[in-house]
Amino acid sequence: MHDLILYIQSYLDSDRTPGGAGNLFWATVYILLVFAGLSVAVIAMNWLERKILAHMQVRLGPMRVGPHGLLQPIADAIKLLLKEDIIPAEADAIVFWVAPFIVVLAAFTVFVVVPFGPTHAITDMNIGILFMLGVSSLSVLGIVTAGWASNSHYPLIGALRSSAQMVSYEVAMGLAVVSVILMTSLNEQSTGTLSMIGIVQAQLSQGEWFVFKFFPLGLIGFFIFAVAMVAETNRAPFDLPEAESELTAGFHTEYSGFRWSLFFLAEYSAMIAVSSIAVTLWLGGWLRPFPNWLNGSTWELVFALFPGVTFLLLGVMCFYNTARMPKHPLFRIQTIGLAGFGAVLALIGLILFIPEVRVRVVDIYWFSAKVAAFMYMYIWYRGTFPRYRFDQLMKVGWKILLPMGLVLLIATAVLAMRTEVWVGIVVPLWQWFVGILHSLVSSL
Amino acid sequence: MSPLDLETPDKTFLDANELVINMGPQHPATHGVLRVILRLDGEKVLGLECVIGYLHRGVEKIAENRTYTMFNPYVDRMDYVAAVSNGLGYCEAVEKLLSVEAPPRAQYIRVILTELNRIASHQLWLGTHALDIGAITPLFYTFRDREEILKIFEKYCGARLTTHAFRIGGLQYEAYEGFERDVKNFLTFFAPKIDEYEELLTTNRIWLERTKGVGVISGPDAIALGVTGPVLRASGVKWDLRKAQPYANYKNFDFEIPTGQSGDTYDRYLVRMVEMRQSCRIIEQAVAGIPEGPIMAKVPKVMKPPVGEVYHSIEAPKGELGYFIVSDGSTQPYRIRVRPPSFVNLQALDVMCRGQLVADVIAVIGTLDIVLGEVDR
Amino acid sequence: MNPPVATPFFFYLLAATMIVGGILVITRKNAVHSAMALITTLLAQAGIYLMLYAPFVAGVQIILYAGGIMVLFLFVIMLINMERSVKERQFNKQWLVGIVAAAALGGLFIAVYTTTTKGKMLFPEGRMSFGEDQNTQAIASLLFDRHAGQYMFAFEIASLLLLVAIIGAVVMAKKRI
Amino acid sequence: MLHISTLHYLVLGAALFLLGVIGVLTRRNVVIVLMSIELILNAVNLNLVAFSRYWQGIHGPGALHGQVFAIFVITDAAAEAAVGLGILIAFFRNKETVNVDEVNLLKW
Repeated sequence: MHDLILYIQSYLDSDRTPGGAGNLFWATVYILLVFAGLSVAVIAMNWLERKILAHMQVRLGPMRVGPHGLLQPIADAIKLLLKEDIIPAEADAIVFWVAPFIVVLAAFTVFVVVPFGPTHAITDMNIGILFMLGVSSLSVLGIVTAGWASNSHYPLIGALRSSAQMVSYEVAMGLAVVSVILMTSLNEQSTGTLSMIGIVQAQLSQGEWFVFKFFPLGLIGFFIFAVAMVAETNRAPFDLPEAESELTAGFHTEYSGFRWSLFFLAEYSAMIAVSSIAVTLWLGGWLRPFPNWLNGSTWELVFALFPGVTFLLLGVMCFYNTARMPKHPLFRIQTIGLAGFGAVLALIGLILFIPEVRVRVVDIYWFSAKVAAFMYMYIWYRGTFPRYRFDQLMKVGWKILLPMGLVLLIATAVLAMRTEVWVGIVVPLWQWFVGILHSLVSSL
Repeated sequence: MSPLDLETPDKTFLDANELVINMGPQHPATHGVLRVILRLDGEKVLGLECVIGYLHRGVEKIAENRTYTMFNPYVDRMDYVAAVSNGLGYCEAVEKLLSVEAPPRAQYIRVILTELNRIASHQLWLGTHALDIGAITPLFYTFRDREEILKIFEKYCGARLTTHAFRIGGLQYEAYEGFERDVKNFLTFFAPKIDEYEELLTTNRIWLERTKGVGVISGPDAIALGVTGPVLRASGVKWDLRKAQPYANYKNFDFEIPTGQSGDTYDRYLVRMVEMRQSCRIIEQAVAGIPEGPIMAKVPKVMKPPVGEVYHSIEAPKGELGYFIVSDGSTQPYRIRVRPPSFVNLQALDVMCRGQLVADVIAVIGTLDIVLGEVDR
Repeated sequence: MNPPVATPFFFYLLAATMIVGGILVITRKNAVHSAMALITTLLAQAGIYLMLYAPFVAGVQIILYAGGIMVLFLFVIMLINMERSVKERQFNKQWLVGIVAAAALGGLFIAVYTTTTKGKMLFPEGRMSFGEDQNTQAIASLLFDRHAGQYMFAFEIASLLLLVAIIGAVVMAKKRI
Repeated sequence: MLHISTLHYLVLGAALFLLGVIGVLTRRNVVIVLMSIELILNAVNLNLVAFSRYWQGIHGPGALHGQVFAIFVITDAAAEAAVGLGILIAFFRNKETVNVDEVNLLKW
């Protein structure tokens, strides 16, 4: 027993990822953990999307299944699993059967290299970011084959639209990513890296997140990626493949039950995957905010307390809403359930205050918090924007994002090659410009 | 316009045949049971044909077997989102035939209710139109605010949708206690809400790209096709029956007729938004000036209009709503013919959609603001 | 330095996937099925590249072959109507000759690979394992480095080739330019 | 056999190459012929990478010429696929068939 604890301890304190250490057992454990975490995240995301969207639209969203509809995603999952799995008579059965699995596999496999912390990744590949982009682009195959195998007009159009969209936005996405890879090469050996962990460590050693690097170049790159990733995951306002008012449900019109839920699962985990790329590349991955401004051991402690505080606050929110529940006997079970849920959350919060736990989860916490911010943005976009038309979507991709990406890439390359240009010319010019702007504003 | 030739499709890109797609009658974006046969080259619309009649109930034929009073509730079922306007048109047409006029107090209450109904109809249009273009949030905002209007209707006559609010010769019900206060409250409540809608859409880049230059119809074309209402006005033709041929007591009120220039979907959107504000203005003036007095003119219990025919049209939210009534002197009309605005406006769909993309067809159907109950009658 | 992970097992697994996929590619009636089989083969081959400590090539294989070229294939298959060709004869008249020729080629391969010169195998195994840590950087310096980059010119020519291919493909496929 | 030598990879490459050759020589469907060509190119790539590994054993870890060549071959394959499929579409447009046997006109 003691040996077992020591064994676990040795891996918790290891400074390498299980894949890097070549340990199959721990790699498997990590894979299962990531898979479980991802499934929970998708379920939570399902509930959150409905609730947040509902509150944006002056309605309540799910309220019936469980307190505040907390069990709604589970009820939906059960419903979908129990539904009849229909394969249309004219469909190509094998391809129809395989297509959802391709999409799910592509969406889940990318998490092999996502760095939740310096050691909290399944493995650290030398080609991390290339692998992520490549594997996530494989989901196009699943979508195309799903649309084709359905043997019906609307899914086929939806699939062609979807794949055209994903292929074209991948280009802009790639350019933005390459500009970051150039930024990683600003060290003594001037060797960049494609490794996801390496990219975050480059931000750590350079002392700034790449979104602020060569301001505003990093920000532009981030912007390009942030637009392209929404298009890449087929979400509003680029949700043409699923444009309900035009194509009913796009490429998965003919799918039902379990197979349909696989597409759903893949869509959400793809959203999380591209958000993790954005977080890793521009927002410093697992690094906490304000490392330069709020430094020192006191601030370290304050920021390390964040995970616990977050969960405690969630628990308090649950308790507050327990108090607000109707006092009718019919609501008793729900009230108790909500209180219990709050107690669990608060307990998790308390556990996260223990120093041994704290130091090991704080990386994961910051990473997840940044990804969660992106998830909120996705929902927000959906509540705000109308949908682009297909030709406009292509125009945005090819005529705006792509040229922007090319210019950005060249500018970043020049600055990365000749750092003295940046320090000697651009920074003073920028300061001069800001000074003039400042004096203009103050004179008004 | 020649009918679509579906037998010999042309060769198009990659020598693929033209795609003939059946949109509807069960389609989320056709606002009911409209069926549109689209002839596509890829995503480009080469032509389309509307197939209507899925909601045909023979309203005009029914009229021939009902007395004038009995037919009144039927007109509410045509444009069911603007039932009050339908009733106003019918009542005024019969009044014209009978040569009676509703008393002033009735006229004022009629105008208030009709204009409230115009706002409600435009709200429904805005919500569904935005939903078709992919913005889901405005739908809920407009429905929240439309609810306030429906509450006033419910308080006034007990019904929310098919109100049957007016009677031939005036009104059946006196305005309830606090009617004026409710309407005033609504006006103060609603003014900032229009800004809220506009904030979401008017300057939204994607909204502009989706609506500007989409479904353009020129003024002469619109006139040639008989298009009326906001669709006509957005093409730059300043034609509103409330001003052009004032009915009820619209000449007493001060309001403006908004017009657009380009006749595209965006202009139609703007025109309708301004119309909502102008309706608020009319209601404000009307509420301030409701006179005291009777609400019903002297109308015989058994109506036997003199032999003759009459055409009366009003400016319904969707355009010119006309009733052509032929009387043979009996208690039942010999023939009633309704000129529904949606039906005539729907003709313009083909002209507006040619050369556009499939997604624009959705936007154009939305911007025409058709109600299939009225198209099919 | 990564210890090799179950190398023979994974090699045979991936090799079997590749061979089965390859056989399916050339035997399926439906081109989409062939394409799916080819994708499987390509992905398995990316795995083989990883076993050969060539992660960058593996990444390029996934992103370009499986994610790019095969999507192009699927697109074209969907654009052109294949229903007729599925019902037709799948192999041409000289299939026997083709197989004989291929068998002859195979014989040549066997002859070469079994050749031993002075008792040694043709390709003696180096039996060294190198880390993949610097693989991408090493390829980059071969391609771009000012001093060691001997393939810089070839790289530029390749980009020109791609440009020509883009223009060519557009000219071919588009009816009206 | 516990150790996987260069020869293993070469044999695998040869098998793939043969499959590709059989596909090119026997199939009628142009799309599948093009896919068989991809198989051939992949077999070549496999050999190149395997040789690169072998070469590294002799000349040290920096000798990645085989892998660089593999990348060039992949680039070439992309160009070939684009042009090949373009020709295929042009051919299909004129003859309404995808059979190689029927590519029997010099001009249309």
